[in-house]
Amino acid sequence: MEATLIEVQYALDTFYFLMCAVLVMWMAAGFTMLESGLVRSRNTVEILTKNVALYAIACLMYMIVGYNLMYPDSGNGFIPGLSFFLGGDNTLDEVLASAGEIYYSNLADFMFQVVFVATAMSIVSGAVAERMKLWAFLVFAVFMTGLIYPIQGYWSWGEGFLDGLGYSDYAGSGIVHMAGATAALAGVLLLGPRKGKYGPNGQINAIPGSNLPLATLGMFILWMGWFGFNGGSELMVSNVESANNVAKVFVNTNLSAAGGLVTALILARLVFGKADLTMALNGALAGLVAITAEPLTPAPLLAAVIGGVGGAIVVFSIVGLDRLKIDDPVGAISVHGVVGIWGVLAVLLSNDEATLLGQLAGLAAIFAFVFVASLIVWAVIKAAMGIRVDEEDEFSGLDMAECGMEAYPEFVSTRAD
Amino acid sequence: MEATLIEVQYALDTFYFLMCAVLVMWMAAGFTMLESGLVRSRNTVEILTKNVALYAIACLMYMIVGYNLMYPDSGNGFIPGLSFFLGGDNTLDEVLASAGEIYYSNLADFMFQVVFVATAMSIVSGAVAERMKLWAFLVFAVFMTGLIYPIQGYWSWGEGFLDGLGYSDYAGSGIVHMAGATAALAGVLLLGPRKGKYGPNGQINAIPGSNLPLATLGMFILWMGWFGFNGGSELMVSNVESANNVAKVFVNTNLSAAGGLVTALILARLVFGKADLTMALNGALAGLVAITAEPLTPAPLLAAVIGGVGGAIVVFSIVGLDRLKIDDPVGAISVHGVVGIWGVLAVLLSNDEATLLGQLAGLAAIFAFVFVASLIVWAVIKAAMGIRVDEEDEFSGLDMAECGMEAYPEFVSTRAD
Amino acid sequence: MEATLIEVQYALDTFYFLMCAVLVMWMAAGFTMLESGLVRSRNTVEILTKNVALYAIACLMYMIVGYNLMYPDSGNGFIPGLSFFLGGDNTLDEVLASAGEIYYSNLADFMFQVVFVATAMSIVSGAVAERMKLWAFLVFAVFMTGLIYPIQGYWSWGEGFLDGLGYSDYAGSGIVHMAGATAALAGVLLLGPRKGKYGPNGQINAIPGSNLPLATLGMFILWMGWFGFNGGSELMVSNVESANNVAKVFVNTNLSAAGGLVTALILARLVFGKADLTMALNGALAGLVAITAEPLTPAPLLAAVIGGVGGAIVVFSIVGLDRLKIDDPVGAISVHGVVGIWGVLAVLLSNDEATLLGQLAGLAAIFAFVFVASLIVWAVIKAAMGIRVDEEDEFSGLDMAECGMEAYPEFVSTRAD
Amino acid sequence: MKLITAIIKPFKLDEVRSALEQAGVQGLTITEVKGYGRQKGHTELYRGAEYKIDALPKVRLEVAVKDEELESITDAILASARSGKVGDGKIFVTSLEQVIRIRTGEVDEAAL
Amino acid sequence: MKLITAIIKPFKLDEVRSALEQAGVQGLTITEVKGYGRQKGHTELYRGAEYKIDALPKVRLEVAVKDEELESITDAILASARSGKVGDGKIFVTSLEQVIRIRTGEVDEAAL
Amino acid sequence: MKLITAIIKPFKLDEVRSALEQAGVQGLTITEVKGYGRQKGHTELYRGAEYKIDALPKVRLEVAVKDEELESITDAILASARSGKVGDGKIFVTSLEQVIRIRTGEVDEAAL
Ligand SMILES: Nc1ncnc2c1ncn2[C@@H]1O[C@H](COP(=O)(O)OP(=O)(O)O)[C@@H](O)[C@H]1O
Ligand SMILES: Nc1ncnc2c1ncn2[C@@H]1O[C@H](COP(=O)(O)OP(=O)(O)O)[C@@H](O)[C@H]1O
Ligand SMILES: Nc1ncnc2c1ncn2[C@@H]1O[C@H](COP(=O)(O)OP(=O)(O)O)[C@@H](O)[C@H]1O
Repeated sequence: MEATLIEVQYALDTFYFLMCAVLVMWMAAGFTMLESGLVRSRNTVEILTKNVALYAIACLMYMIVGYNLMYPDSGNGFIPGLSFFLGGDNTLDEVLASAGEIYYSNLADFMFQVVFVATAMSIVSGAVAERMKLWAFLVFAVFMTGLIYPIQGYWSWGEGFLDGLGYSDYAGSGIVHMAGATAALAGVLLLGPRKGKYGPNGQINAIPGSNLPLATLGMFILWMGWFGFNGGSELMVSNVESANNVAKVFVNTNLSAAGGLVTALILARLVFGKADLTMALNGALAGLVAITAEPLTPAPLLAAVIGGVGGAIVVFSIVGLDRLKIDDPVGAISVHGVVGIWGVLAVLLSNDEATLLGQLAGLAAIFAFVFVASLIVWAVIKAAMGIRVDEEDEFSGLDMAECGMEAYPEFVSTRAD
Repeated sequence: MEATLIEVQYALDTFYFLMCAVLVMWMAAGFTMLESGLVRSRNTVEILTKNVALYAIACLMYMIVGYNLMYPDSGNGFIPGLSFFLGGDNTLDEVLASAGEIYYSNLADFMFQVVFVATAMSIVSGAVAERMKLWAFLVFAVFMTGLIYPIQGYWSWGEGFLDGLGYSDYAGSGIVHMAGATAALAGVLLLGPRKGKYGPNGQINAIPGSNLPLATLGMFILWMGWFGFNGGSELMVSNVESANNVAKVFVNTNLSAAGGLVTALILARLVFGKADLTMALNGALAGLVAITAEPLTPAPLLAAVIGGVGGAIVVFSIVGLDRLKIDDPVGAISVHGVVGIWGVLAVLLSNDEATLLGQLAGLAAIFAFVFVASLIVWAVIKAAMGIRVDEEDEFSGLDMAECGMEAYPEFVSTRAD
Repeated sequence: MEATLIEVQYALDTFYFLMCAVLVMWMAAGFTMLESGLVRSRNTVEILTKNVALYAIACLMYMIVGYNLMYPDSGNGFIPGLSFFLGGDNTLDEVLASAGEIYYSNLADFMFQVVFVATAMSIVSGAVAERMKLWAFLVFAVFMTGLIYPIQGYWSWGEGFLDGLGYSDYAGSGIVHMAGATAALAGVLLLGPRKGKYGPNGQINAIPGSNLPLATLGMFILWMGWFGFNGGSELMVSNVESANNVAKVFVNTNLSAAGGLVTALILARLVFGKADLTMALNGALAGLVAITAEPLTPAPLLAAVIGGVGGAIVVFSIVGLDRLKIDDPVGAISVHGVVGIWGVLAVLLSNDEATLLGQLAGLAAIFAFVFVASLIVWAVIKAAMGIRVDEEDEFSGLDMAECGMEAYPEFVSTRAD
Repeated sequence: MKLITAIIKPFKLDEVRSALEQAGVQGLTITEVKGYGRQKGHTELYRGAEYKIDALPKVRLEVAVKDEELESITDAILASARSGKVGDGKIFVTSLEQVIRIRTGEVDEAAL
Repeated sequence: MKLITAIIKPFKLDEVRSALEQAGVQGLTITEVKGYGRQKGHTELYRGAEYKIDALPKVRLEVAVKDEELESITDAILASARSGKVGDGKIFVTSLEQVIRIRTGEVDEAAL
Repeated sequence: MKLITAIIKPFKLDEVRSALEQAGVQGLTITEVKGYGRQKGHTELYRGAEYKIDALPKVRLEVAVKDEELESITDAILASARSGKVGDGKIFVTSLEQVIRIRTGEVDEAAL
């Protein structure tokens, strides 16, 4: 009977893991809707294609090599050992003999991890929207999801050197979000801004998103999926302590997003004079990113504050990056990168085990590696096939050029800009 | 080992609670999509902003004070004791010592409850759409989610006087839905109808919704989320009886919605001559509201009938409110208010423990309090900052006036109405 | 205490079933979004109406008679016994006495099964889009969900003769998907192609879908829901073996979809010269259908390959059906029918217990019965009330003719085609 | 015959249509257009960046009329389309050489 | 030169275009418009409330032609745009003083 | 007075507008149209089936001008709208008999 109880625990934790994985998988739809709502209609099919394809590529590449790189059998802390494909699952005997060490299915773990990779990659697609070649992006996705993300993930979560340095990042403000934003930044720097975004005399021109209900839906999907993202990162639910922890993570995740949204909305109202919906959406996402590095230890009120700070940061960061002529159509670098850094540092507010040094080491190592590795990959792709569509295609839209179809063929008007 | 078993039960119930909470949270997206599909495109950004902000405000206010008001440590049955912020969670020892009394995480309970508040508030936003000032609405949201909703909620679910009177309302046809609709009604009465909705000679002009696929998506999201709304209200799943109950609640919720949809669709076809999709959507929601007060005791067939009656009511109620010049762009008062009353009364059809008196007492108390309290708050806001946008802004759309952007900047045509 | 443990297992399996049911229910929204994105805007309200109504009808009919037909108390293997409405649930005593035989709630089983019926029916609605009369379709839905689907379902899953012949179809590539596609095919053959789809000299004219973000959202919803569809079909999660199995099913389902998407995208690029988003979406769905008959036994890599083959098949099938002038606006017959056959045969690649003969017998029996029965029902409906809208309504759109409203009244332009 | 082309504010369309009907006009064609003129657009901020909405939505009306009706009809438009605020629009009159009703082949005044 | 402006039913556009091509027309410009006329709209119910759809979708064609081609081209339009039902539309002809091809600066008939 | 109707490529609109402003034009009306002409559309595949996108998006500009300004303004359009590639569009000039400013009732040149 004790064996049966262990089995039930194993089953509950596995099931919990799978439900969380479904929620995180759903975030792929969230990014897709968010991004397709924030770009112009003439580039919508392309960004849809990019998003569905990157999710699929992430799943395949992580199965082929990424997962094994991130959680390797061997490795020196910096460079993981290489192996391919997924192994078998735990046998009943192994589970019973493990004295609680083995408490969920390996494949459930893979399922949960694989949707994280896709998340990191989704971040990139928004930042390079409306001007990057589709296939160049997809080639980058192969390297990002198969190599770059897993290697730096190994450092923290695969018992690599950052884990040793005490870098603390519960669900990946740095490992997932800042990593994705860093790869995006490298791409954007090589790619340049969209035509017409920055005027000759330093003007910053607005390029309004074409479908704000879709963008809002995307935000809600992401918020919903984030319960799986953070909640699943507790990795266990089957006893009182872990169940309480998961509940706390849910509550804090929710409140941090709420704090971020309200702060960004009010701030935008004060600074810009109007209630900027897109800033509110980014504020909520900023709240989610901010709490991701430590959704467990803060009191709920502190969680709301951490999110609120994230929401404030994102408003200024979006405006600031524009000043630097770093063109990021959906604000991905601000939301996931700049706020991701804040999230990693905010761990220090409530988690006594984290150290400033550890957090800074983590940020530095992840940023440096992902930035350099991405830059190299982007540069090689640029040399080999080009990363930017030609001017005319950018003007008439990537949809026709890359996909041969329009997103809304019946009701998109010609635009003069 | 017995302790472990208790822990597993606690974990299962907590996890179940959290999954249901995620589903209810998702309803916020459902309301958002439903409402943004049923308003004109020129008011779409504003309603999106309202919806995302009210959800965030509801979460913050309920954390700050609402939850404690609704489930207070003290109180006289009418007025709950006041306290702030959330307490700690159950310790393992408490759980083990409680002999099954404590069987889920407090924070999971908060998480589940907080999404209910947001639901109640979402109902309001649809009814006042297309003419109310954004910030006036958000100020009301603060009071509704922090005070009005929690106080009346305390009466029934926090062991207040309605609980004592035997008022029976499983998941809140009255406590959540009618309460929300009542606050909406008070607002609509002060606000007046949209310009052009009612003609000088008593004509009732149609103002078609701008995006029916979004409205339909919203309905599906709400239907999906309702499984959490009703299913989670059993509060337990970890033994045979409660598991069976949850399953029954799922089945009945689903069938009631189906009954409502089919009835409203056929009725609209008979009365109006065409298959009115928006009535079918409202019919499904009516079915969901109708079964919410008692999704457990009816046989499945009866559940379908209860929903069907709800679907019929909603068609007549929408037409009837229009005759009374009560302008409710999305039908929220009919769906949640009028059908909410039906739902509370329908408890009597299958639940022997409910009494007509108890049900009427509940309806009267909730309606009276929420109506008066809301009217006061709306009136104060009206006096202080105004609740209605000026004529020109209403004509050209709230989106530009309040948010400075358009929902579909590239393809909305000028409209002559 | 042993009893308590049995109760917890029962509760966990029931809860798992219900969560999977919610995911499958969500697929109804997925089909709705997919189809409404792939038709022209003038037929969008009608397809929305069809989809919401068919889901409701499926739920009601399956409750009234379908479930009892599919899992009858009596029957000769071909014709099930007839009975109505749902029975009671398992008592605690029955559960405890069953020695593990009874391990989940009957109503949870109904809930899970009922959403499958709706899936089968959803497949039909896409194929007959843009020209079939709304009410004729809904009448067909009554027969399909109340009789045709349950009877053939009984053969395999209700311990009928196909079960005896060793037909192996884990979650219903044949029983659900091919069955739905077969009913669709019968309808399409009687209905004929849309006006203007095929030119006089054999041209095949493209009729672009009006809203590709919605179609993409639909695909993501379906992908998400499919975890419930396949994952729930294990029917149990509460021990190590079944938990591992569910995890494997999740992983394989995900990878097969990924394989299908990438293959279809690359193939479309090679064959058509552009990255056809709609083919990528169909490819993902093809991957999902392909793995549905056996998501458990393949290794993950094989699952990706099975999906990839599905993705390749769907591209050629869509083009091929067009050559045969079988007009299927959303590709439902290809995705669910042609790839459904592949899925049933692909079982042989990894499941040693399946036999070619058994698989072929299943395909033949299901196809023959569903095709003939559907053809008869369609023909009777055609004779009684007509199945096709008249030319003028088809030209000006079914929305006005059937529903009296437009999907996007403010921004749909007149189209000259 | 004359072709009257009027640019008006969208929200005046219903009034203008009634006025035209009363003036005996049996048919007209409208187009959604954007206008630049003395009425200036407005500047908004989107994510902190400025954008000018300077082309304002207008409705363009085309009415073919008999010569003798010209004045009464332009008067009807003037009276009904005027709000008195800048941006009310213009009326343009050009000469129409020929009108044909497609359905019947009738020409000129009979075709109006 | 003449400017032919034709209002036709949208679903006739393809036919009219072919007819014009056959008649030697090398270029034309189309606009989506709404028309009021003898062909009446219809009334629908939305959530129980009435709304009239009275402006019907039409397509407006502009073709600049040489004087001598005028008749053959209006004939081509007449033949191809006619369905015989009310609402088929009108053809308006005005005089064109000058045409310039922007690309080359060619003027008048050379610019057509 | 003259009515200049120009069909131009959409992406040239901003340039043309500036040029017109510089040439002293105070108002203009634009319409989104589609054009057929020497510039051919392109054929795409959608789900393996062909579709021709042959009507190309263009912008139609209407400017009413004084007779003496005609040339300077058409020149301004010519200079600013030209990309040199096929499809740059046309300028059509017709005679304008009357102009009325709705707001004030001013007529003709005063109304421009
Ligand atoms: N010269 C012109 N040519 C063509 N259209 C014009 C001209 N001037 C004005 N319009 C149209 O008339 C509209 C109103 O003109 P505007 O100058 O803003 O106000 P008002 O007519 O009250 O002086 C403009 O938006 C434009 O569409
Ligand atoms: N006097 C007019 N001026 C401008 N457009 C007109 C006029 N009369 C009719 N039209 C246009 O022609 C279309 C068809 O006219 P209608 O009277 O309905 O039918 P028919 O041309 O067959 O008599 C109308 O919808 C409108 O767009
Ligand atoms: N005869 C015509 N009548 C009306 N519009 C025309 C005519 N010819 C050309 N156009 C318009 O001018 C646009 C450009 O013409 P096109 O022949 O493609 O190039 P170009 O003007 O450079 O020779 C067309 O798309 C169409 O809108």
